[in-house]
Amino acid sequence: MNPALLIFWVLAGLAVLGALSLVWQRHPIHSALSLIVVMVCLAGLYLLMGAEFVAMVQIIVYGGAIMVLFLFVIMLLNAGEEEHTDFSKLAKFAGLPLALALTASLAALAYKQDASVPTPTQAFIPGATRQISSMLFKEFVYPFELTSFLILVAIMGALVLAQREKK
Amino acid sequence: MISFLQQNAFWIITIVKIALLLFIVLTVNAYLTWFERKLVAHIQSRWGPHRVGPHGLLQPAADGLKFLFKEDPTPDGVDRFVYYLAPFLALALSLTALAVIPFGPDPIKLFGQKIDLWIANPDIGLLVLFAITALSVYGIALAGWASNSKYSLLGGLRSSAQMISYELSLTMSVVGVLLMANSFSLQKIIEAQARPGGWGVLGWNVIGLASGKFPVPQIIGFICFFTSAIAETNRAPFDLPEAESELVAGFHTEYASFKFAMFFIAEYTAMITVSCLATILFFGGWLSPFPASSFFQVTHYIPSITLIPFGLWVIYDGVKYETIFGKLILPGVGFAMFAIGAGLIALPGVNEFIQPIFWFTAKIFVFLFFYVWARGTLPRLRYDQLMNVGWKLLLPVSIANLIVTAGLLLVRGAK
Amino acid sequence: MVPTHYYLILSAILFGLGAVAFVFKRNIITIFMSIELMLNAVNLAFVAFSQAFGKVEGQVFVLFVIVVAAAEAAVGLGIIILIQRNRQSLNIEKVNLLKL
Amino acid sequence: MSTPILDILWIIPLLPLLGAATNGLFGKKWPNKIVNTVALSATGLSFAAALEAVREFFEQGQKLVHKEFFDWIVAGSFRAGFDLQMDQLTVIMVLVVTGVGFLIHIYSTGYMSHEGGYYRFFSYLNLFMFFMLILVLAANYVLLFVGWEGVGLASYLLIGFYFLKKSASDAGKKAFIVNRIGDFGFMLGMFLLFKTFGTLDFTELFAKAAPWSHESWGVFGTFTVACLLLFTGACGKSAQLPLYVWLPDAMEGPTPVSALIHAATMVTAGVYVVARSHILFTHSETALIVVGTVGCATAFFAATIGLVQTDIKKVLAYSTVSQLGYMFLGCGVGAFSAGIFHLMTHAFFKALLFLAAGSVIHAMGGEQNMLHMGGLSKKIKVTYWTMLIATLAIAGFPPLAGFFSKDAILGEAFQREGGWHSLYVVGLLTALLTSFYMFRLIFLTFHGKQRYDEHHVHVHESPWSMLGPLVILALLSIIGGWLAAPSFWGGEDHFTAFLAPVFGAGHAEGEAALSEAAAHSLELTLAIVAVAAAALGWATAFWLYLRQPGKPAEIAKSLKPIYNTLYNKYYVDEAYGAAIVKPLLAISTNVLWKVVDVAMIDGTVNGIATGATATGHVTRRTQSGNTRSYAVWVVVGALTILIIVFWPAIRALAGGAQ
Repeated sequence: MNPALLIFWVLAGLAVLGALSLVWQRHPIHSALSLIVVMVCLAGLYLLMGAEFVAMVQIIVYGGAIMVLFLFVIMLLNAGEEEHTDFSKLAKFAGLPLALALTASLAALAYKQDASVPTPTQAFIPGATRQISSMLFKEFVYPFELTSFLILVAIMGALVLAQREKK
Repeated sequence: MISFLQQNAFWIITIVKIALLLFIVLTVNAYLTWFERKLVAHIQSRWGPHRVGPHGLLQPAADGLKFLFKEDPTPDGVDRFVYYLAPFLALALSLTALAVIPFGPDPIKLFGQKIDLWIANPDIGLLVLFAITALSVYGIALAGWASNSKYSLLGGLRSSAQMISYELSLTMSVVGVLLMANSFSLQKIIEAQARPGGWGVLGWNVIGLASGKFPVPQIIGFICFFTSAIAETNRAPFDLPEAESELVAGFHTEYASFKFAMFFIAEYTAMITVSCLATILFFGGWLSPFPASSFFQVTHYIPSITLIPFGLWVIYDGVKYETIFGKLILPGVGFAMFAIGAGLIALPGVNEFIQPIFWFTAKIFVFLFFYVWARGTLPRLRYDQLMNVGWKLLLPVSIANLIVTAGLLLVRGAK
Repeated sequence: MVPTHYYLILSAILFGLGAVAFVFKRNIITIFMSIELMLNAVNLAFVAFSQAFGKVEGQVFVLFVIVVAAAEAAVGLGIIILIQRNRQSLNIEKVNLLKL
Repeated sequence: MSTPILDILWIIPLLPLLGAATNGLFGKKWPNKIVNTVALSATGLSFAAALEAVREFFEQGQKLVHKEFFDWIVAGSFRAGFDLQMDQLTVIMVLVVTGVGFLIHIYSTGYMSHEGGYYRFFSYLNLFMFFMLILVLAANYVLLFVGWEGVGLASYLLIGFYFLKKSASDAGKKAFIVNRIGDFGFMLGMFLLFKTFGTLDFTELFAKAAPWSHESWGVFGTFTVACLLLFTGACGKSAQLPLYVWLPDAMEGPTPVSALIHAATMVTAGVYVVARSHILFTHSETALIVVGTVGCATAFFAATIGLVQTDIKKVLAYSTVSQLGYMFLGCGVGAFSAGIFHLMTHAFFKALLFLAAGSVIHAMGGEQNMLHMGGLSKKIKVTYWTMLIATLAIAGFPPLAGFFSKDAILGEAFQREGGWHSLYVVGLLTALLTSFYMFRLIFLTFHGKQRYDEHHVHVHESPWSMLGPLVILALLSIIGGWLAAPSFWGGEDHFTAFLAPVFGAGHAEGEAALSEAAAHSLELTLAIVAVAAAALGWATAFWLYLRQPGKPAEIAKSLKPIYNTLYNKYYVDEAYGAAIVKPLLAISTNVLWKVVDVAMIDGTVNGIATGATATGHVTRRTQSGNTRSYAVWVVVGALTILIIVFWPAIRALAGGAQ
C-alpha cells in the first residue's frame, strides 16, 4: 500500500475522531484537546501535500496561539462541564438531522465533484514557501497590510472588552 | 541478517541515533542538575551537593533512583486522562525538538554508511522548532488545570499567558537571522555564517559580517531571543509558573516521583534545545571562532589544550581527596580526560572531525552556564513586570531590530 | 499520491461535524471552537485545491484565513469573558437577552 | 419699444397675493389702519400696473402679448405653463377687475370698520383679486382654471365670512358645492379639448380649431360637446339656470363682497370664458342656441322672482342673475362684444347698486328688509342720487350705460334670423320687469312714508370713504355706455371696433342684409321700443308703490298661488333638496359611509393591521433569542444555498443513486 495513502488514512481517521470527540466531550477542555488533535492532523496532511509552511503556521498559530488562548480562557473562567439544557426545541429536534444532512450532502458533492478537479500533477509545489512569500508581498500586499491592521484592531478590541471598567 | 540491515539501513541508523541522542541528552540533563546546584551553591557561597560521590558527582543518579522508587499518589478529583497526558506531552515535545538539531557538518562513515550528525534536517527546521515550542505550553497548562489545585491552576494560567506573550518576541527576534540566511534550514543558517575565506567569529550573526562590507549585527536580536527563550522555558528569573514562594511549586505541585521527573527532564531538555538554537542562530553553530587559515591551525588543538590540564588537575584533586572512593574514582576520570586530550593530538583525523562538535558543545555549555548564572543572580519578576517586559520591551525592540536589519541588508544587498 | 477528492471529502466531513457541534453544543467556548473547526476544514480544502492545481494561491488564502481566525479568537474570547462576567453562565441558551 | 410692465405681467396678480399673504399672516395683531394700507396699496398698485400695462399695450399697437413665465406642468406632449397673455378682451377685464376692485376696497375700509376679522376680510379680498387676475390674464385653460377655482375659494371664504352665522356658512358651502358641479363640466370640457387639439393654450388651440367645419343645429360633434361642457362650468360660476341657486344665498356675505364678487367680477367669469372661447362656440350652432336660450330664460326667470322679493340685497341678487342672463343671451346670439360690453357696464352699475344698498343698510343699522324702510331720500342724499342713477342705468334709460349695452344685445337678438325673435320678445319683457322691480326698490326704500321706528334706528349718511366710490361708479355708469354709442347716436361703435381683433367682425350677419338707412331706422325703433318698455316698468312701479300703496298687497292676495310661487322662488331650492340633496344624503349615509367607508375601507385597513399582528405572533417564535435556534437556521440557509448552487450535481447524484 502506498505509504502516502496510509499516512492519509491514519491522519484523516484521527482528525475525524478528534472532530467527533469535540462534539462528544462534555468538558470544554476535552473538546479543546480534541480540536488540537484535529489541527495537528491537518498540519500533518498539509505536510503530506507538501505545504510545509502552511503546516507549520497551522501548528504555530492555531496550535500554539489560538488554542492556547482558548485553553487560557477556559481555565480563567474555570468552565465546568456544559449543562444539557434544551430551551431551543428547534435545535433539539431539527438541529442534529439538519447538520448531518449538510455534512452528508457536502461529502456527497465532494465525492461527485472529483471529475471536475484535476488530479495533482506533482505531489509538491517546488519552492512553495518562496512563492507564497513573494505573492504575499506582491499580488496580495494590500490584503496583507489590511490583515495587519485587522490584527491591530482586534488587539485593541480585546483589550477594551477584557479590561474591567475602573470605578 | 546482513541483507536486512542493508535494506533498512536508514531506519536502523535513525533508530540507533535516536537512542544514542536520548541517552546523551538524559545524561547531560542529569549532570546539568548537578552542575546547576553546584554553581548556584557557589554563587551563594555554599558547597552544594557533596555527599553522594566525590563532589556529589553521583547525586544525579541518587535523584534518579529516588524519582523511580518514590510513591506516586494521584490526587483526588483530578481529570485523570489529562493529568497523565500532561507530563508525557511535555517530555515528548521537548525531546522531539532535539530531532531537528544538527550537531555537526560532515557525516561519519561507519560500516560503509554515511551517518549524518542529525536525526532530521528539514528545510523548515526552525519553524518545526518553533512549532514544537509553541505546543510545549500544553504540557504545563494542562498539568496545571488537571491537578484540580488552585496553585497548579494559577501556575498553568501564568505559564500559558507567559508563553504566548514571549513567543512573539522569540519569533520576531529571529527573523533578522532568517533574512540574512534566506532559509529556515538550521544547517543553511549555520553555513550562512561562515564567510568564504573564513573570518571566524566575525561571520557570526551576532556580528554579522558574513558577507558584504559592513556588519549587520544581531546582538540586540540575540538579547531579545535569549531573554524570551528563558521565559519560554520557565526558567528564572521568569519561572513564575513554578514560583515556590507564591505557588508552592506551580503547575507541578500535585505531581510526584516520575511524572515530576518528566517535567523536570522536559525543562532541562528545553534548556539544552534553546542553547542549541541560540548557538545555531547567533553564534555560528559548530563554526570555530577562529579563521580557518593555516596561521590559526594551532587553534585546532584547543580541545586537547583544555582537556589535558583539566585531567591533570582532576588527578591531583583526586589524590588529595578525603574519601577512599574519591581517591579511587577521580584520578581515573582525570586520566581518561588526559588520555582523550593526548589521543586527539595523536590522531589528527579524529581531531579534525571532533572540531565542530567541540565548538558546538562548548557554546552550548556557555549558554547553559548563562542559564544557571541568571538563576543564581537575578530576582524573580513580578507578574505585571513580566508582561510589561514581554509586550512593551522585547516585542517592540525585536520588531525595531527586524526593521533595522532589513534596512541594512537592503543597503548591503543580501547574498 | 492521494487523490484530491479524498481531501475534499475529509474537509466536507470536518466542516459538517463543525456544524453539528455548532448546533449541538451549549457551551459558548465549545461553539466557538466548532467555528474554528469549520475554518480548518475550509483551509484543508484550500490546500488540497492548491496542490491539485499546482498553484500556491490556495496556501496564501489559508494564511489569510488563519490570521482572520486569530483576530476573531482574540475578540471573541474577550466577549466570552464579558459574558461570563455579566451573566455568570457560559450556557448559550441562557444568554438570550435578545428575546427580552 | 420698452414695455417694462408687459415683460413682468405677473406683477399685476402678484401684488394682491403679497397683500393677502401679509395681512393673512401678520394682520391679526395689526391695527386696521396698517391692514387697509397694505390691502389698498396692493390693489392700488396692481391697478396702476394694469393701467401702465394697458398703456404699453396700446403703445405697441394692440398686438397680442403672450408671455411664458415658467413651466408649471409638463407631461409628455402636455404643457401647462404659467403663461399670461394680454389682448383687447383681457384689457377690459383687467381694468374692470382692478378698477372696480380698487374702488370696492376703498369702500370696504369704511364699511367693514366696525366688523371683526378686519384683516381676514382684506386678506380674502386681496386673495380674490389675485385669483381673478390670474383668471383673466391666463393664456391657457389650465391656468385659467386655477384662477377659476381660486375665485371660487375666495368667494366661499367671503360668503362664509360671518362663519358663526349658520346661514352664512351654509351659503358658503352651497356656493362651493354648486360651483363644483359646474367645474366638473368645465374640466371635462378641458380634457375633451386637449384630447382633440393636443393643447390648451388659447392661441394654439384657437388657431388649430378655426379651420374646422361648423356644426349645424342638432349635431353633437366635438365642438358642441366641448362647448356645452364649458358652458356648464359657466352656468355654475355665472349663476345660470339651473345652477343659479347659490347666488341669492351668497348675499349672506358682507355687502362689498356681494358687490365685487357676486355682481361685478367673479360671476361674470362665465361670460368671460364663453367670450374667450367664442371660436369654439361659433363652430357649434347648437351650443350658441343653448347658451342664448338658457341666458334668456334665466334673465326672465330671475326677473320674475325679483318682482316680489322684500330683502333689498336679494332683489339685487336676482337682478344680477337676470343681467347675467342678458350677457349670455348676447353671447348666444353671437354678439360677444355686446355681451362683454354689458358685462362692463353691468359691473359699473351693479357694483354701484350693491354699494349703495350697502350704504343704505349701513344707514339703517343692518336693516335689509325694504318694507321697513321708506322715505330715506331726504336723509341720505348722496346714496339716493347715486342709486337712482344706477337704477336708471340698469333699467335702460338713455343715455346711461345700461341702455346702450342692453340695446345692443336686444338689437343683435332681433336681427338674427330663425327662432331668435322669441328670445328678443322675452328679453324685452325682462327689460320691462327689470325696470319695474328696480324702481319698486327705489320707491320702497327712499320714497313714501318711513316705515321704521325713529327711536331705534337713527339714519345717518355713510362716511366719504364709502360715498367716494359711489360717486365715481355713478359717473362711470353714466358715461360708460358712450364707448359703444351706436352710429345713429352720432358716435360710432368704438367698443366693437376695439374688440374686433378678438372676436372678428363676423357676428353681425343680420345687419349685412339691410341697408345703412334701414339699419339705422331699425336700431332707432328698437331703441325706442326698449325705452318704452323701461318707461312702462317705471310707470307701473310708480303707480303701484307711490300712488296707492295698498294695491300690491291686494294683488298679491288675489294672485296668491303665483305670488307665493314667486315669493318662494318657484320652490327651486326645495325641489333640489328633495330631488338631489336628500337622496345624496341617504346614499352617503347608508352606502358610502356605512358600507364603503366603515365596512370596506376601514375593514381592509383594520384587517391588514390584524393580519400583521397575527403574522407577528406567529413569526415572533422564530426570534426566540436562543442562539442555537439561530444556528439551526444558519444551517438551513447553508443547505438551501448548497442545493440551489449545486442543483445539477444533485440531480446527477440522484441519477447515480438509481
